Amino acid sequence: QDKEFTIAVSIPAATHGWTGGVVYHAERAEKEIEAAYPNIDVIVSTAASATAQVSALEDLSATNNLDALVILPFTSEELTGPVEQVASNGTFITVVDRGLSDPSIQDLYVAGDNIAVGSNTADWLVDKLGGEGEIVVLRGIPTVIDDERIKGFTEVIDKSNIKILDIQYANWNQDEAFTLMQDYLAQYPNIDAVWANDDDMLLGVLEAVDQAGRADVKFALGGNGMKQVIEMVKAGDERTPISTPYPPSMIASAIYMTAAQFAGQALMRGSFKLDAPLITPENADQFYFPDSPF
Amino acid sequence: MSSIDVRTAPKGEGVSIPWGSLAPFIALAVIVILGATINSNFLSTNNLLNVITRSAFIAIIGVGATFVIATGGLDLSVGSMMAFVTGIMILTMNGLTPALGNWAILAGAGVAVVVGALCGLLNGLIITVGRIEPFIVTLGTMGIFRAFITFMSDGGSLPIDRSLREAYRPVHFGDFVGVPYPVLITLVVVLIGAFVLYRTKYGRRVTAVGSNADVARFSGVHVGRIRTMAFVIQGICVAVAAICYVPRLGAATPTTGQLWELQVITAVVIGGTLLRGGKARVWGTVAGALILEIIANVMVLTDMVSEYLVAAVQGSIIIIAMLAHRFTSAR
Amino acid sequence: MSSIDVRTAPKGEGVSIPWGSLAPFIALAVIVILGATINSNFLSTNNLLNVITRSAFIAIIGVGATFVIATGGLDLSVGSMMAFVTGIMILTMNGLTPALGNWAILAGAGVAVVVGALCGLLNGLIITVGRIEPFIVTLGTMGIFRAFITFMSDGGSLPIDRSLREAYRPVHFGDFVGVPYPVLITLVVVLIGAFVLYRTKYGRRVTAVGSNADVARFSGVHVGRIRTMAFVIQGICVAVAAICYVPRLGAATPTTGQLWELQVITAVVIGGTLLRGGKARVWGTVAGALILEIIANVMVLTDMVSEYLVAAVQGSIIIIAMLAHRFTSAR
Amino acid sequence: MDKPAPTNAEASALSVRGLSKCYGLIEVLRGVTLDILEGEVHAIIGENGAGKSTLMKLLSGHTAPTKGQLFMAGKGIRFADAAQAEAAGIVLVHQEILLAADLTVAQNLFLGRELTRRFMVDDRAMNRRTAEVLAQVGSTALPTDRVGDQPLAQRQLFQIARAFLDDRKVVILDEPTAMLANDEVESLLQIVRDLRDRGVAVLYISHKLEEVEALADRVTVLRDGDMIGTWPVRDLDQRQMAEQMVGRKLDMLYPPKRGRADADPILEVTELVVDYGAASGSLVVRPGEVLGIGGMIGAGRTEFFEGLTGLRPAEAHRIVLKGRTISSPNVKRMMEAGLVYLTEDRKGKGLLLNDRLGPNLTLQALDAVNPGLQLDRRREMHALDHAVEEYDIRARSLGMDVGNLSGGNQQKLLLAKVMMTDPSVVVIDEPTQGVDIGNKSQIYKFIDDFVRTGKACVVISSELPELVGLADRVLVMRSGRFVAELDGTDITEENIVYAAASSGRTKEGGA
Ligand SMILES: Nc1ncnc2c1ncn2[C@@H]1O[C@H](COP(=O)(O)OP(=O)(O)OP(=O)(O)O)[C@@H](O)[C@H]1O
Ligand SMILES: Nc1ncnc2c1ncn2[C@@H]1O[C@H](COP(=O)(O)OP(=O)(O)OP(=O)(O)O)[C@@H](O)[C@H]1O
Ligand SMILES: [Mg+2]
Ligand SMILES: [Mg+2]
Repeated sequence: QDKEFTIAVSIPAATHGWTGGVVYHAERAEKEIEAAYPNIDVIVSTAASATAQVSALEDLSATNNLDALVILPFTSEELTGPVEQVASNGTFITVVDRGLSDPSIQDLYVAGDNIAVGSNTADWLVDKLGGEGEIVVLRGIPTVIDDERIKGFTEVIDKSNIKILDIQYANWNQDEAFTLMQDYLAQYPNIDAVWANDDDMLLGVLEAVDQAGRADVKFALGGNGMKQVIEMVKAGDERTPISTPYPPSMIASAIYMTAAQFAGQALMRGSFKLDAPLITPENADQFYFPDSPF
Repeated sequence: MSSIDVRTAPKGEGVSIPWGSLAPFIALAVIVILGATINSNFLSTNNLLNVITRSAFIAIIGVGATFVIATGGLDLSVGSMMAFVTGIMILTMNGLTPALGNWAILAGAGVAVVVGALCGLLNGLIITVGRIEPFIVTLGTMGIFRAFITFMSDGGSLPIDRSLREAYRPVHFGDFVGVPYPVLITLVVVLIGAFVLYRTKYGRRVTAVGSNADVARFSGVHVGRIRTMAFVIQGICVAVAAICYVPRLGAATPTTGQLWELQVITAVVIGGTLLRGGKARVWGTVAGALILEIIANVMVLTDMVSEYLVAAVQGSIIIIAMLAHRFTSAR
Repeated sequence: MSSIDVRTAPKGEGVSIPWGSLAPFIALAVIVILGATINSNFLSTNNLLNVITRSAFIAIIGVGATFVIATGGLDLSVGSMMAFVTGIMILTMNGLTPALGNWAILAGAGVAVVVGALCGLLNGLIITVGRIEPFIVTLGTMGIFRAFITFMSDGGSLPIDRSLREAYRPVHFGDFVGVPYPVLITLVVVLIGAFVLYRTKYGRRVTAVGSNADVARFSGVHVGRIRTMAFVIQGICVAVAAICYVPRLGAATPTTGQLWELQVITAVVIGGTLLRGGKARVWGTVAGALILEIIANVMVLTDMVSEYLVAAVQGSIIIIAMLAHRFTSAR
Repeated sequence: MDKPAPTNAEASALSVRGLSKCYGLIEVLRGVTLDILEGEVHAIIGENGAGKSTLMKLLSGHTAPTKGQLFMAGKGIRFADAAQAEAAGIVLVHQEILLAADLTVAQNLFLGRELTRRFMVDDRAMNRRTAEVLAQVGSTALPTDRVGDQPLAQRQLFQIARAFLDDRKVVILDEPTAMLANDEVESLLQIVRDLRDRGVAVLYISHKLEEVEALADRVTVLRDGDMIGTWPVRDLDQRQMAEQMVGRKLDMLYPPKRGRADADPILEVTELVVDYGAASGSLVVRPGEVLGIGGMIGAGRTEFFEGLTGLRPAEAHRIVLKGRTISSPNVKRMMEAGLVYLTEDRKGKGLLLNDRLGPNLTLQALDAVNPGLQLDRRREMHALDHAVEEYDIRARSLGMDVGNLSGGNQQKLLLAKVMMTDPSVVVIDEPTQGVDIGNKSQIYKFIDDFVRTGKACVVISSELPELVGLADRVLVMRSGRFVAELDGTDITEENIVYAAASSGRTKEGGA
């Protein structure tokens, strides 16, 4: 095994909790793999926007002989062409989370299911509220991920008698979620439940609800399986009894699976879709990583 | 220069009403009235208290920004600096809790003020000693502070020790005879700021430097020192805002304080301080901060605009407010 | 002012080397050399072409920004404007494809230029007619344009018709005797920009207005018109950048062009244009854009710093570059 | 002498009927009626704040009149802005320097009417033409020099050159010689005479009455916004002009000299090098004397003394001030030791034009006026009242912006400001630029009183009579070096000019 292999990992920069988790897991995987296989070099590169990610791809492929690329694309359309470009040099392509517009480019696909994150939460909520009530929703930043979660959620809710009072952006930001929730509470005298489509925002929401001392808010749910929220689930919190996993560690899994190609192990191809089962007090332990920043 | 004076200052004899400096308060009143008409919940005590408390951060940082802008400077790093200071403060508190118990909060606050002042000093020294545009320097330090907080929090969140939360919570959520503490703290900061700006020699020199740095220099004013000091004051204000902010969410994250710099500068300019320096309106800054926060609040309370267009409406309102401002004060 | 001038211009006899205006190019050379030492791949043709092609966008928008800044203005809306123009252009192209086929690209490009010019006109008119700080106005329109693109793309993404992709691709990925088209377009834009700034009456007046608006007014220069025109030029440059940009990513999203305004202003200032106006360095702006892009490139190529700290290193390098700049040109 | 010249609206280049101007409620010009004839030099004189500059701004479209009408060639006209007036052939050379500092001389001169060739600005032609007019007005600058790098006096010449660039019908010069030294004044006067001979009407404002006497055909006197009258110049001598201006009899212009001072020096400067050698020299100043500094523009006088007071990079072998040795000059340190410098650039470096009188007055002496950290409003008001009285500063209201004061009153405020620091040695650069004759004698008297208390004053002046009339001793500077010291009866205009201009030892061709 004298041959050297280079695996490039292109991910979004740590701009909020979840992407922070992605960076964390990617860097950890890099260290572990490089320690385990001295002949494999992993290069992790973050980008703050789709444009920057395309630039990073160009840089990585122009200056390295890439054997594999693991990419968590910012958006589908914008990254499809550039990834295709990389693939045309014979590079093994692993796509994580967001699919490309043209799935034939990828060799391996590891993804969470954003629609399921929305719809599973909605199903649970419809069930618990008995099919009626009034709820408010906080969404992230205008991207496809956010779109899909909201879509999955609203499609289910629309089939019930539950009324969505309001949906506004809070930019996946705790602080803005806090502010937005304060305003929701001021405007709507009765709110049965809140859904923030990300646990980072949920923390802000909880703070606002606590401050207002509003007992009408029976459920406040998030998503993504953030450490602090899973702790609440484990502790059997009444208001936040569940979460949905969308583990940033999927990047690490993808890197391991890709590295396996070069470590002489079984060839892995195809799609691996992570489910978004509800995290409940019973199964919470398996989603809990105390060392992770997320 | 002189031609502008001619147009903007046709002062009469005796006491004329300073429309120019009243404008932000008039704008504030108009927006409050509009808010009340659009949504009846707007004037509820609860909502008003929320909004005023929320505007505390921008107002406090804005007081510092008023100093910086009055000297002709600009600080784009305040948002990141605030996150950075918050991070350091939380690390300190968490580290000291075992030894000091609740006193760790005080220690942390002290450290925050020192770190804030040092961050401001860094900005100020690079700008004055290196003679580089404040825009570029603080854009650079903005990236630096932001990177540090991301690093400290590992890209995730940096929560404050659970045991401190209860003791610290009142600093944000508590009140004194009905007035929330952040509002009281803002008041104190603004009063001190106004005193320093309008009643001390330093304040006099601040506006002199911003008005014409050469004249100030020829009058024996240490221009560099005054400018640097303004950045230090800005840093201290950021630290005070951070101290009020931590108990609100109990954590620092890489998104803490993001884009606050733009809000702060907007508040200061809406308040009547000139971006090119030489004029400082501390109370106007407070009005500006309130205006921004109320606009955002009313946007959420009314259900009229698509969530996609909220930013457009906010942007328009700010421009319209400034236009109204201009045309009323140009009378 | 003059005290600084005296210090920076102790001219000797005969032809002195204009260190001040060479500084950005020297900085560029230093950074290229550093890049080459850090990573041997840096100097590969492929990588260099990529980097240069990429810097085209900031450079093209930067040419417009040089005009605006030289008149003493500032445009924070360029990033959002670029997204907005991209959105309109894609909608137009997609709409016209059934009727026009590949000619829809040309039609879309034409519409983009018109829309860009109108966006610039809007900024310029509000600023000059309303006499409001450019900072505030363009901050407002930044929100407005951003909201529009979010609205147009329904918060998701707005891709260009697949059938146009192939025909349009070369505008970004093609080359002419080895020189990528975006680089050629940049060259054309910069040449036109330099010609207008340095060789026409209008350009002369641009710097005059930025240097002293009153003097310009007394000399019969229509200050408002010159300023507004600068914003229109900025808008057109944004449109040209958008035309080159669309084939690169094939879609407009609400995050397209985010924070480009800061990069553009940084490039302009690094290039030697004064933020207070009165001086314009178009070629310097190009050097500035290259410097920024190369720093980012080198950061990707080297694996030395933690991903969290990339922003800090970039910020530091920019500040250090400006400092070096200052101290070499202060000799 | 009491019969105003007959007015003749037909032959006049520009006529004014009942012109008034109000700023807010204050009328600064009341019903001025005037005819300016083709081919005459028409002087306008009046005290500081009489409204001369305001009148000129009305004539040249810089501001609009509140009441009244302008006529050119018998037709009523109205200018929307200065550019329109220029298009009609009326150009104003401002009292203040109005040039874009970042542009070159040629770019400034041609701003707004650039020459073009095939859509391109024709820099070659503009530079050539600029070089011609610069030579004409006696400026040594190059067309490609950046204006911001040039000394004030040069900038004044550029402004004048700008007015002479094209053919004009009416040229208005508002105190063009306030900053100029003899040679330049001479060439300027010659140009004005040439213009007159070509049929141009010249309006000439000056506080230097000997210039008025030597140059003007007719003279109009303004007092406090009212027009007093117009006379042929031969009907009035300088004294009568001055009396018409102030409306009362005048005292002696210069106080009697104090004689030679022998006391130990109050200030001793040894081998001061400013700006890495641009100006250098040694000097001593004795208590009780007025030391005059002569030289042509650009001789480096301003530079030397700015260096001495720490306003420019400078190094000295030794500076001893009142027995205290000062190693490296620094504004604050010098000020505390008792040496202050009053700038010639009143607008750029002297006063905050957008601020009120009080803050301007106390800016330099903040520490003295306010012993604590806090501002002492009462003492500030007190100081202002005192200064207004002592320096006879005429402000319409104490709350007005300094930028709206007339030029002469600004100068007096600046003097008051510098004196607030209670200096022992004061360096005054061009002490009376823009100051009317009545105020001039006040300032001279003030300087005299000041040095008689055992303090000393250094006066840098380009106005030779001022040096001769005021100084006990004169140092002459040329190319950044002191080249002559004159004493007692040797202080004559001729000797100063000779020392300032001659490059060798021969004394032929004296001015
Ligand atoms: N923009 C303004 N606003 C208010 N008052 C003004 C303004 N401009 C001038 N004045 C006042 O008008 C009066 C006349 O000023 P003006 O400048 O015409 O005097 P002047 O005769 O030129 O004096 P000087 O010889 O000192 O230059 C002064 O009292 C001045 O304070
Ligand atoms: N092109 C230039 N660039 C930089 N500095 C210049 C230039 N031209 C002149 N100077 C500076 O100005 C100085 C002379 O101006 P200064 O004001 O000191 O002379 P002055 O004797 O006071 O004359 P005045 O006050 O009558 O103008 C020169 O010694 C020089 O240093
Ligand atoms: Mg005047
Ligand atoms: Mg001088």
